[in-house]
Amino acid sequence: MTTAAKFEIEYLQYLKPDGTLNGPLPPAVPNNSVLVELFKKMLFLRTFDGKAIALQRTGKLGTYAACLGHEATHIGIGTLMQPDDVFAPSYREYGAQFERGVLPRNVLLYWGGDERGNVFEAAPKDYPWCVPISTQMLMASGAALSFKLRQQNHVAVAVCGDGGSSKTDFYAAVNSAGAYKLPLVLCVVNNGWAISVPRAAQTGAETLAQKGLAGGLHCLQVDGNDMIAVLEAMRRALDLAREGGGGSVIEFMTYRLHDHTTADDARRYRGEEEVKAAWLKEPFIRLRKYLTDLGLWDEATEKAWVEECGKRVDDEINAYLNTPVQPVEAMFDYLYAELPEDLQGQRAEALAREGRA
Amino acid sequence: MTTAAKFEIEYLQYLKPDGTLNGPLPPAVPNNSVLVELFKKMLFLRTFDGKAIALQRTGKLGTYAACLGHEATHIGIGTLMQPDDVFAPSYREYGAQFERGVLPRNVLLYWGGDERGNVFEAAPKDYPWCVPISTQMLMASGAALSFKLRQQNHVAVAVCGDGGSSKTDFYAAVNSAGAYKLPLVLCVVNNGWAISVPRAAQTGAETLAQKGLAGGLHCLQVDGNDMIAVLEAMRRALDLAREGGGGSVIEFMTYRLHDHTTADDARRYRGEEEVKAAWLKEPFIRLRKYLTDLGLWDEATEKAWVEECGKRVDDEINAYLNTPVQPVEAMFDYLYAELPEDLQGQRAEALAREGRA
Amino acid sequence: MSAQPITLIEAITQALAYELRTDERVVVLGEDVGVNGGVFRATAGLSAVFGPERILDTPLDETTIAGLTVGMASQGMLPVAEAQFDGFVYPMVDFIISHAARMRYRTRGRLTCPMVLRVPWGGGIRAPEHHSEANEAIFTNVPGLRVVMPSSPQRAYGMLLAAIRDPDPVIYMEPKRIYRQYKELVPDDGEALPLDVCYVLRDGSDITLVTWGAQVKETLEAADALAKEGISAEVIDVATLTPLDFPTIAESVKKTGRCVIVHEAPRTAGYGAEIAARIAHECLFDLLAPVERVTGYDTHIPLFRLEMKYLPSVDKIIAAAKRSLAYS
Amino acid sequence: MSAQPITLIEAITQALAYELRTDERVVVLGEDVGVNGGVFRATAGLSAVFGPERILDTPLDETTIAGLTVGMASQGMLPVAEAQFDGFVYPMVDFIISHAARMRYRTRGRLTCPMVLRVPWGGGIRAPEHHSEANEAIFTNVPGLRVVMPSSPQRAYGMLLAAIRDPDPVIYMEPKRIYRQYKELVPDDGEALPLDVCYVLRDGSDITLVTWGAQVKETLEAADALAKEGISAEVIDVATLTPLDFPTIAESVKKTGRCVIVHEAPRTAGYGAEIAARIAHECLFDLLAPVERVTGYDTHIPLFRLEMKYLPSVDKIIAAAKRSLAYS
Ligand SMILES: Cc1ncc(C[n+]2csc(CCOP(=O)(O)OP(=O)(O)O)c2C)c(N)n1
Ligand SMILES: Cc1ncc(C[n+]2csc(CCOP(=O)(O)OP(=O)(O)O)c2C)c(N)n1
Ligand SMILES: [Mg+2]
Ligand SMILES: [Mg+2]
Repeated sequence: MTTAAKFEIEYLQYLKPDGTLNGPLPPAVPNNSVLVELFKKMLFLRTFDGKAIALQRTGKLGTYAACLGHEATHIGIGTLMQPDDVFAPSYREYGAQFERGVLPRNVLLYWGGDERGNVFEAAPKDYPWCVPISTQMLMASGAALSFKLRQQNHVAVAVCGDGGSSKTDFYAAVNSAGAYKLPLVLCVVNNGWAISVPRAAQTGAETLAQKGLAGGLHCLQVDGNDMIAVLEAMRRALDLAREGGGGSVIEFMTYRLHDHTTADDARRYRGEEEVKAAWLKEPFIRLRKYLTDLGLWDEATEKAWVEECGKRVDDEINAYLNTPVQPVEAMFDYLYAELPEDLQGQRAEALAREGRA
Repeated sequence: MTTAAKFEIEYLQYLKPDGTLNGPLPPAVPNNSVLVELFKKMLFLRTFDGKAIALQRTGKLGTYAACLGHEATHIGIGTLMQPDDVFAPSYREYGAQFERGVLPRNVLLYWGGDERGNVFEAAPKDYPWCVPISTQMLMASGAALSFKLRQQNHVAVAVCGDGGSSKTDFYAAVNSAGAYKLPLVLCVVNNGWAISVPRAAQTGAETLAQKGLAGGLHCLQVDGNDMIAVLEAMRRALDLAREGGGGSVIEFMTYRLHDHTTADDARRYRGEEEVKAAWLKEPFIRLRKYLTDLGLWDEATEKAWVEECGKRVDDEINAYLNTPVQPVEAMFDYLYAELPEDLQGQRAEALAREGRA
Repeated sequence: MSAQPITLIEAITQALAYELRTDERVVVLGEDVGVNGGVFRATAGLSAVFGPERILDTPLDETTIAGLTVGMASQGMLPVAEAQFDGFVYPMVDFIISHAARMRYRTRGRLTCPMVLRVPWGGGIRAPEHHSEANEAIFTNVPGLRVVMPSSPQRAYGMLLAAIRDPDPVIYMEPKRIYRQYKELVPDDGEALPLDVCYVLRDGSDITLVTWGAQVKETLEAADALAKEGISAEVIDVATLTPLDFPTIAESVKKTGRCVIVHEAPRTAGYGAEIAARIAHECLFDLLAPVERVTGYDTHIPLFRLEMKYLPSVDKIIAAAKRSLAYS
Repeated sequence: MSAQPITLIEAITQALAYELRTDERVVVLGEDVGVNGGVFRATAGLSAVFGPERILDTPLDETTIAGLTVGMASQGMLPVAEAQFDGFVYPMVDFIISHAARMRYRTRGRLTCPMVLRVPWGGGIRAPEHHSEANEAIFTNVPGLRVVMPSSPQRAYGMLLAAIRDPDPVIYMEPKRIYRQYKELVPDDGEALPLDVCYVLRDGSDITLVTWGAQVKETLEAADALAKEGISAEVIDVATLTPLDFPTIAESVKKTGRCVIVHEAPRTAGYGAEIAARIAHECLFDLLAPVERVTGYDTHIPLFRLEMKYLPSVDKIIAAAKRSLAYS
């Protein structure tokens, strides 16, 4: 047999579900204290997530997409990025966005039905939340292309789900990143489900990472509940991209512990057993155990920190709740740089209807 | 290093450019006499192609897409299919279509600006020529899905080019064929060029065959100028599909010896050297040599047969030229099963303009 | 026979079940339509009855859904595809326009495309971005399609049966805001309704109000309010946008001499323009007042804090009617 | 300064070169736009001058072109993308509608999308299937876009400059049938034309003929023919479909009292409907005759043996004008 091509896809895991290491720490983790900081961020994120869900349940927020279980993956994706890099989220990766300086109140405004949620002051070039699945992957490829053409040393990082990896836009991102050798990191967060459709129904591929082969990208599969593996995967891909080595597809294996969104009821389509099993592998247990064993963490510290997180989140919730609704003309005032003549009558009519002519 | 997955892509070649075999004949070629028949078909196809180009040059045909150089691939793709299988061409694979019973006059009518070119009497379920690149790949996946759902033992075979393998619809076909394990054979005819864009600019992937990995399909790369390899590749993929083994992507390596279409001038974007080199590897030389060495073919036979081909093609050209233009109401009469009330006035108006009210 | 009155979305489920039962060529496909029963529950229970080979969950890609649907339809199946929300039909547009609408035309009738695309349509449900679009104009300029929109449980049932049975592609848009608004008795008798009529929902003599989809509700309410002021408004539910039953509208406008067209999509080049244009051609000399359009503004529908200010409302319709009636 | 008169397509090349020279943020991308200079030669010679980093050949995928374009524009570049033919814009529709048209709106001005999509448009060149579509209606109901169509070399140049400089997305449709129809002096002075005016190409007092794109030619010819019969027709080239400069049209129709709208797309829900609807609203009492529309039929444009029978023609325009003039 003559061979035209050969491939091998690596799987990364450092911190096992039982909280012990597989081997030495990778370059992405110079010391254990960075892990303490990241664990604190994970706790903040989980606090935020829980309070957002509660807010929705009391009618003070629209539909909300929880990130329960994804904390290591989300935070790990965002934390090694440089400020001038560009991040393109789907609708769930608040953990990565917080690393980029997006505020919790932004998240709440967005899901609360207010476009101002997308005004990211600290990340002015990052993409807004993206509802049309995986279109952000291809926009990020366009961003990466502009970095390359302008000879800027930045990287574009984009995230979609396992379901999102079926979307043609995802493949277009893979194809174009390969064709132009772009500084692009395509993160596929495989949480097992796309609403009610399980990973196995999305594709016949053994791994989602291997989809990168279709465009000649670097492919990697990692344990997405292992913060260390997530960091190392991102380090490799970011370095490769920044050094002109082209794009990557990283598949992060995790699990969606919550319903798809607050509008969903996962009991309709998946068994309790699966969810129970997933809870044993989620990212907090292992990292807490690891840090506790090292003497870097304890229950009292956690209790105090979680309390602090609660306060910080409450401040953000209040900031959200106290943001007045936009005036009606906001509909017109961000449509074009300057409102065309042809629309001025409609704007005036809208104002007049409010007695503000 | 832990490995998540491993792949290897096979390359098939049996008949070398010098007309000698690499090894024993594969199962697809039970004996050499089938090759004689196929060589005769290749000659017919090349005769047709040349005359169609000439017809265009004299203004008797619209834009025409030549198949010069693709004969082994095109005929090999079509010849092992069963009548109840379904074929989905792009716009160039007349060789495969002739195997399916499509007439040369159909080709001429289509490029001559007459929809009746798409009326394939002998292949009533085959797809028409498809201009929007690679959409046929996904339609064929839908056809394969209907075979699977109806438990019919048929296979859908679709063809696109190297350029077409960049199209999102191609990836959607790969993805869906894998997800549903469909009886689908996706043939990528890599002729080096997509109009002026070379293969290397389309993708960073080493092979186009490996795109099938993105969906967990079988992948194969073959020498598309080697009729024997083409047949064996198709045999394997058709058998697999028919036995429930799922879909394949086959990359056929060949070369576009002509301009993209008669509307193109390839000298603008590619060098003569490359074309000259390609002429040394084209499919006729090697098969003629092979059959001649075996005593199954000679110059006189070829001369007589080519003459016969010329006559047969001329008959088809005459049939085309003698087909009267459709009446104006043809615009309306195939739009819906029954013309809606709302359009009857327009049809009447069109007739009235011709004095046929 | 459904003994109980049912909602519009239940009528859709009932119609799907009826056709699945009576014609084995029918299959349903889309994201989450299987075990989950669809995000709006339109396919609730169907997977359990008809199995995963009739009710297919698809990979998450609208191009794929459209392409598979056209591929299946052209091979003799009767696929009913679901776009999960209006905002996700755009990747389907190529297959709908380039293939579904042209298959019969291109092959001179050799292959056809008897498919239905179901699209939950429109705003007003406090949904996230891209879940509230009134984008029927994407399809109304495309020959070879039928674009329909039912606005009652009975019409939803009868028109969906008709859409599935129609030998050509039908875009079946569902006003999601009124999915559960009220119930009606909808006998499960398999009786299809025509796909080429506008419905006069209320007779009137002073002014014609023309609308479709979710706005039928506001328009009827406006007519009620006008009636209290002694103004008799005729209300027409267009129901089938293309091909259009214009004679029904013309007849009414010729009678009343006044017309207000109400729709949710942005005004400019919305489908209301076509109706107004036909009136300007067919009924010009019957008009007593300019043809009014009450529509969404020429902006994107805002996120939900502002969306009700974007949508046509009873107030806006009444005001337009009065503007019209002010001409004598 | 181009000393020689140039064609419409040469004016496009000239405008692209001007902007590439003067603004380094401008890049051109599309299939075959590089060394090959585009299948219509719109980008001929640009790659040699500006290099493959400014003139990018893309992989063969329109979704990719649209997505990369939006991605680049949102990061501060000024991409000018080419759809090779009108029939291939459909896979771009999702990015244009869901992202390009909404980027500014969605982010309250934080990110914007200053891109241009060039679309060779329309029929009549004896091309294969899908190469002859008049599909502007796909975009005209979409808020946040500008949809423009030049119909002379000078307007092609000035409007393309304006489109590239415009801070919002512009769909720039090119009537390919008249790419090389005639030449005009087009000074290469970098002077942009406005993107919000309709052009009165010919003054007249008896009837208003409104059109755009390739049909400007037939419409002017029809006006000539009518003039020979003593009928004075005003001809308006709409040029910017959205946002529309309706006052220019209204002024004319108020003067003449009669209007024929001419366009190539199918009639139903074509953009002519919007213009007729506005006339029915703004100019009703000035109208002496029903508003006529001379358009493509509500069918797909046939393959080229029949396509001229599909398209509006001088004859059809004259006939419509006479129908209008028959009302007194
Ligand atoms: C184009 C498009 N189609 C459908 C949807 C509706 N939808 C929202 S989320 C979702 C599932 C996404 O699953 P996955 O990509 O695995 O991401 P996850 O939600 O699991 O993070 C679907 C179908 C959408 N938002 N966009
Ligand atoms: C969607 C779409 N975009 C662009 C085109 C114009 N076009 C026709 S053929 C072609 C190149 C195709 O190249 P390839 O797929 O390699 O096939 P080949 O012509 O070499 O057989 C292009 C860009 C098209 N037909 N459809
Ligand atoms: Mg998921
Ligand atoms: Mg090719």
